[in-house]
Amino acid sequence: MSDLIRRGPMVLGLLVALALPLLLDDFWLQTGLFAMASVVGAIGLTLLVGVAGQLSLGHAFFAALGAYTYAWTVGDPAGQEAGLGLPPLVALVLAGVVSAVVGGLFSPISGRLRGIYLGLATIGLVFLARHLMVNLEALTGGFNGRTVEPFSVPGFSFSNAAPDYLAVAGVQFEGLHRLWYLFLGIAVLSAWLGRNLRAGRTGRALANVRDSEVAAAAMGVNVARAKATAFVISSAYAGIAGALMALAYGRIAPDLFGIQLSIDFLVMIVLGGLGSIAGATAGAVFVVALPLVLAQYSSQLPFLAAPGSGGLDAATLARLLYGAAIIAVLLFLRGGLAGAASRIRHRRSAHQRGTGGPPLVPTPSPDPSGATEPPPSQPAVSTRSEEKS
Amino acid sequence: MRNGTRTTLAIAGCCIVALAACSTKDPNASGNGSGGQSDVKAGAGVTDDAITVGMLTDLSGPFAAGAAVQVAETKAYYAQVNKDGGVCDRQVKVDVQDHGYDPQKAVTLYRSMAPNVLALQQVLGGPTSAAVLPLAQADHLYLGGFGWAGNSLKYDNAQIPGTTYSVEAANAIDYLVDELGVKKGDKVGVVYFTGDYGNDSLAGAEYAAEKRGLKIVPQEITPKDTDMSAQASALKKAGASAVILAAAPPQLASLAGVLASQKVNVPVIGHAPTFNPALLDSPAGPALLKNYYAFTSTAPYSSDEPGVKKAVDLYEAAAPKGAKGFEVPLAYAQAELLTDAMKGACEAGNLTPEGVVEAMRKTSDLDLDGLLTTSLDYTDPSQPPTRTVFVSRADADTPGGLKLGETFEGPSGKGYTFK
Amino acid sequence: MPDPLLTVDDLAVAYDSAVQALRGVSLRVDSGSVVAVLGSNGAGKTTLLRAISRSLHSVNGAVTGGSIHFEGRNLAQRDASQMVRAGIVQVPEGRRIFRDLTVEENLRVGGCTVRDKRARKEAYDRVFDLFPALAERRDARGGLLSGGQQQMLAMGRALMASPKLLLLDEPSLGLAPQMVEQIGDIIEQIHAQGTSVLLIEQNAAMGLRVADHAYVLEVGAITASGPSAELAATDEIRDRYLGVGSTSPQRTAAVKEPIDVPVHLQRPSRKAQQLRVEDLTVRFGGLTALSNVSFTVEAGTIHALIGPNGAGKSTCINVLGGAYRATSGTVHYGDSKVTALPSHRIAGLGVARSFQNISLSLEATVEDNLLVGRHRLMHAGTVMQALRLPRARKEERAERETVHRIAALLDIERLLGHEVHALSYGDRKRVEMGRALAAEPTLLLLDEPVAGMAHGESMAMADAIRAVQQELRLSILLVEHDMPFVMGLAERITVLDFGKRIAEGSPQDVQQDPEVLRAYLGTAAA
Amino acid sequence: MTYFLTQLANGLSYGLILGLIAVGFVIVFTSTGVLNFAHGSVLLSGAYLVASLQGPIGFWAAAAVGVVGAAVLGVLINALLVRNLAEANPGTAAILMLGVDIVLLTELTRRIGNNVLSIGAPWGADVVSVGGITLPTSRVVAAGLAIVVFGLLWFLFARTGAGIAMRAAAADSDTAAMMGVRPSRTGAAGWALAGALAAVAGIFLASFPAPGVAPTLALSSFAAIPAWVLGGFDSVVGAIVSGLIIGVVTALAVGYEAELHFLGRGLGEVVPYAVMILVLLVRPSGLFGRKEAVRV
Repeated sequence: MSDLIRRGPMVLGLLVALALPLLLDDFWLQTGLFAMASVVGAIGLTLLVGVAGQLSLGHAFFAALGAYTYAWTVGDPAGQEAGLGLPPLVALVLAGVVSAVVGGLFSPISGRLRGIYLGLATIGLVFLARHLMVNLEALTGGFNGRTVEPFSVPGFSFSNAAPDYLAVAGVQFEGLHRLWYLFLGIAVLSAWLGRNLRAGRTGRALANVRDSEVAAAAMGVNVARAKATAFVISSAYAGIAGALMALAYGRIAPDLFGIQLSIDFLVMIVLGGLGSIAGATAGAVFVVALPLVLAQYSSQLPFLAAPGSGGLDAATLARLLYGAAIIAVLLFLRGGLAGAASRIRHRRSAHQRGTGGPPLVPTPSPDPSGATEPPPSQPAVSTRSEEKS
Repeated sequence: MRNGTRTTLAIAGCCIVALAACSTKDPNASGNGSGGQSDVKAGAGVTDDAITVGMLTDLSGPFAAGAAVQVAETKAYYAQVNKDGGVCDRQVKVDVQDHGYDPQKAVTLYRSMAPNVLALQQVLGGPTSAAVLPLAQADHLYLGGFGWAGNSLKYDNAQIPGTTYSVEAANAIDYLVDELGVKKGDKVGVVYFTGDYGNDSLAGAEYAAEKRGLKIVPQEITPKDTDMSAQASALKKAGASAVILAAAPPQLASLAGVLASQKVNVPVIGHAPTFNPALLDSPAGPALLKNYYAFTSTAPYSSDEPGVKKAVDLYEAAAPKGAKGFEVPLAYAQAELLTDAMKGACEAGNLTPEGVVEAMRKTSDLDLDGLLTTSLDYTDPSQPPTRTVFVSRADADTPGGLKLGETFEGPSGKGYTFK
Repeated sequence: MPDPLLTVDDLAVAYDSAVQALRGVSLRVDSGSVVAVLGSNGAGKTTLLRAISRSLHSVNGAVTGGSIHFEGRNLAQRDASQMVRAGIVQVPEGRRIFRDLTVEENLRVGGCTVRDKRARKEAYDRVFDLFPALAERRDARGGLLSGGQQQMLAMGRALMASPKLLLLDEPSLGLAPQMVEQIGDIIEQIHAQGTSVLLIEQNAAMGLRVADHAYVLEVGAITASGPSAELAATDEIRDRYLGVGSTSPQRTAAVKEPIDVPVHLQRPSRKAQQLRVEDLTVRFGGLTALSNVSFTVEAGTIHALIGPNGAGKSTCINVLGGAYRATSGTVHYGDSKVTALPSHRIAGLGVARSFQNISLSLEATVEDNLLVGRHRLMHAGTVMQALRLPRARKEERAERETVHRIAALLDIERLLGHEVHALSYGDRKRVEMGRALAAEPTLLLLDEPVAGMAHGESMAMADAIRAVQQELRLSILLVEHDMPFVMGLAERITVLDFGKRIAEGSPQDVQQDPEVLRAYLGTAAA
Repeated sequence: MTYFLTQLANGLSYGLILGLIAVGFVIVFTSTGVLNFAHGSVLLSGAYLVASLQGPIGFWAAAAVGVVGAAVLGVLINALLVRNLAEANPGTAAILMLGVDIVLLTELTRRIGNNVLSIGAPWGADVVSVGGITLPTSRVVAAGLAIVVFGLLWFLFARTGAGIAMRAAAADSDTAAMMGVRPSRTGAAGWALAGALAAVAGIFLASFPAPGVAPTLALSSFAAIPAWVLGGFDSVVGAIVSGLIIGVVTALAVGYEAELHFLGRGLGEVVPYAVMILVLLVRPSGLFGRKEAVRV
């Protein structure tokens, strides 16, 4: 019974998501596509950052890899840019696989670095990606980017260009509607896989590595391999997300996969609550939809100035509100959106905490193997020079 | 576990119900939306008494200020048109949306606008217009105001206000050789933004340089590079006898200033987005006055031509304190172009998005009273409507900072071929 | 009767609003006295000091009841910096000097609340007078000092603020005997200069030597108190710190009590093997933590490693588990050379361990933490789990049942669904032990398994460990300070002091070894 | 050779300015554990204040107001927002700063518009020529001032009680608090210093050869991130040295772009990050970094 209550919102959400295309116009459908593509990427990142504790700002790199892999695989071999002309379904899978493989290749580096060092080192990947995207013109179309063939499975097309007609309950199902269901399917699958992984042997090992590498190793977890696994999984998610974004855009260019995308992904998972699949989903929808909704509706407010008049105009207000919303969530919601939701559910147990990371008790020592004896790196070998020059 | 099964069953049930409501027969396969009561066929964004055109622009991102000028001018233009009776007996409404230079927002907002507008007056920005152009083409929707990048010539629904950056740059090389005494074998620096704008300019310059026997020294930069010392030094070392700058005002100020400080006294050539009159008050001002040449498709703010006068008068009445720049004649020219296409569609009795595109592509001889260099021919989508450009010099006493010199078309500008 | 300088009334402290660390603690420090609080690891000594110095919040703790008065004023609502200004300064456990700052700069930080230039000058003079060694090295970086000098620096730093009450947290930790003596002398000197001292010690000998009055803190509550001389004379102290005395029955393995703890664990397929530690030396930079230590744990026996704090016990366990590298010497488990393997490969040999500072995943449930112990024995691959293939689900179900049996064995079954951060210290210790057992080891390394448990609890734990050991024929190597526990459980004991082995033998032998008595209770007690 | 020396001088002077920004990152990180993504907009705020006030009150007064204003802005961000986070950890703090950055940058973009505001510095577009090497006077002044500022920082951190207390709090805030150091004060001091340094850097980044104050100025803080990481997160010296390294490497990569063409165009953009990743591979905690940074 409690199981039903727990799953209730999820099932309800799913039913709503299934029914929405019958009601929404193209604006909302397109917003939904971007949101669902981001959901997939955010789940991958929360598995890496939230569960395995490896900060990455390189998610845009893997998304770009997936997007271009998809475009290249389905691309017309005779077209302007190189292409293989393979079926889109193959391309979608390949987008995940190629990103995963590259993520695996990067893992010797990611295994060496920790925390913010890893996060900022992965920024380098984004700039590297940009350099490659601009310079490998034959594959990427350079700065202009390349078009993305629409998705289709034999006998059914997901684009407006296809002639076959389909309507549900009187609503004509065009390209966006069809893509909606494709994206929804992939997003739900991603969430399901993510939950399974997090709850299973691998997820427990990753969380243990995050909390203490020493303890995890002592339990027989191969720490280097666990970290690599996390990177591979998250890269695969990013690759698929990239392919979905490519489909949602219809055309990809280097500018779409800049550092801003990486940062957006990070905002999504932190706002949602680190390590939570539902939180990542909520965060992705928040980050993608809020600016669009604000931009769409702020222009109807009466007190605003016309653009160009120098006063506060609607567009500026929308952006200010978006920034303020991020700040507000972090100031007032412990554990992000997921933390807030879980508190609402457990309101009766007053001491329920969010998903925030509490320090060790009673003494906060990062080294569990012995605080009363010196850890290995202590005396006389400080590598840091004094802070005076 | 049992519960999971039940959930699955429930979902499956819903799917079946949904499928039962499915139909694959198109009820209005032959009809085409609502026709007006008049003999003119009306499409998206058209009612009996109003036409809606869209502007998808950047009001909160890096180009917000210039975009706002264009919005103000465009609105003023249509207010005037409406006062004079409108287009096709309908009032023109402008739906302005802000994408903040974010392609994702641009695509989404495009989706919301496309079903409700007859045409898109503007989609501002390189990455944003690149994302929207293919979608608009698929929807057969007219699109203007995306700048002058050559790769827009791939789209038959896109109307370019003048020629391309590449032709401007090719003409600039011709001008350097023919008018400014640059000799065969000399080197010309091209400092350019990565992207559709800069790379298009570079392509034109490289083409012309090969034709005219010059050598190009390319220097790639990004909008966040505002210190051009290293580039200037490199150009000085290479011995460049002129520089083409396909970038923005900050880069122009820096480059011109550093070149002058290093006693490199060579012509600096820019496109419309390169220049901003405020630069003339900066430390780089004297250098600009001496060496800056603007090669643009639309006339500078100060032009005496009647079209430009009208644009400026309208703007100064609407925004007396607004910034003066190339955006004013540009926005006016774009509005004229679209209005002309809409009128053409009206006359053809097909006031639909497709009709507007068709009418635009039938335009073979349009003169905008000096807003653009020559009369315009849009019948061949793969070619720009003209290859002649305005050449202006920086001038401190002129409103908008640029004084019109002449119109120019050189052999390379004429011969430049688009890939 | 002198004025009370500090009074603590019925103090209760909890961490994370869940874990009760202190309850009903009352004590007083009179003006011009030295008071010692004795207790073992996890008893709540540091918590008590942090409550007094108002520095609990940085470790997520909070006072949940009772009051603290200093010079008659209630300390609630004050912050740490105000306490320094009011005259209470703490010398934190483990010295915590600023390693990258010079000696002089360290002292300057200590005196940062002193505005008056002349007062600061006087404080410098006083500190350099007390610690001439510091004056010699005033421009050396703190990190380059020896352990004893660092302790002096930590005390000197605190004295810079000229406190009325000095809080000392285990000043003898990890110091050589002469140095402990010297620190004791210095405390007496400080006292003589008019500063009251509240001293926290595990080293009862040291604590009782310098204090006028002492309290014994056990699992968050005061269990004994009195003038030092009286306390020192009671058997209770001897009992608690050496396991010698009348209150503890000799419950060695020889006494076969009927064991009522059911064991349903699968017996590991492999058998326990001999663990041989040969000439093990570990150095950290210039500091030698272990030097040429050798001992052997025979297959299927319980072996204990004891010694004062800082003797190198945890270092030894950490080398055996692969967390630290040996500088020289070897460790063999059966035929495998442990010192050549990475940690997770050592685990693969059937070696499991617990940690001194609990290292569980705090946000995960107890069940999930225990399941981590099964990691090595599970086979489901990443893809198989992601897709929830039948085999992965079946394995998961089976392992959850196993984990339930282990939890039942340690009496934590009711906690399985709780998240670890809501558990008490003792329960966390049990969970950690359970995680190690879940790995079905043939050799179990336990680092302070009963720290923070009350006497009765630790005896129950001893029973559980013994039951498991006999049923599964494990070898167990344990490090523990709770002497009754060790003496009742271990078959053989190795005693370390300052990184060297000073004694080895049966519990009875070790208890009577003069070297051991000296190490624990100081020269006087031997 | 002259060319090389010119580029080198260019790189060094630019590197010193990067150092000013990177030191700000270090100080904010060590004093409050925050990855300050809003550093760029604080820098822009300072420069904007200078540019908009130099007309009415003169450059030097405006510069003083700008530096103090940026410092105050930093202190306010810390006091009003960072210290009130629902859950204080480096991850949420970093994202909070992203939110702050969006708000500040949007408002500044609105105010500045498409103008390029002149900073109005007395050195204008002058240049200094020594032995064939030409360097803008502003850069020479910047280099000189940066060295003076670094000297003052050394004095602050090595000789004054407040500076030593800040170092102590950075190394171990818990123990420092036990010694009476107020974390709220060291945090505020850190943010104030970082803001002031950013404003100084902003003034020079907006001086000739750069055109003036434009919204893109905020992006210049991104260029200092590789320098910060390269030096190690918690080392002021590291930030200064790596600022120089990144400055020189970037200047050379751009200056010799023609010769390095086989590596692709736009090399100046990637080279700092490439250097950063290579160094991190060899030294995972940067050149001067001590401890590994906290995890999110």
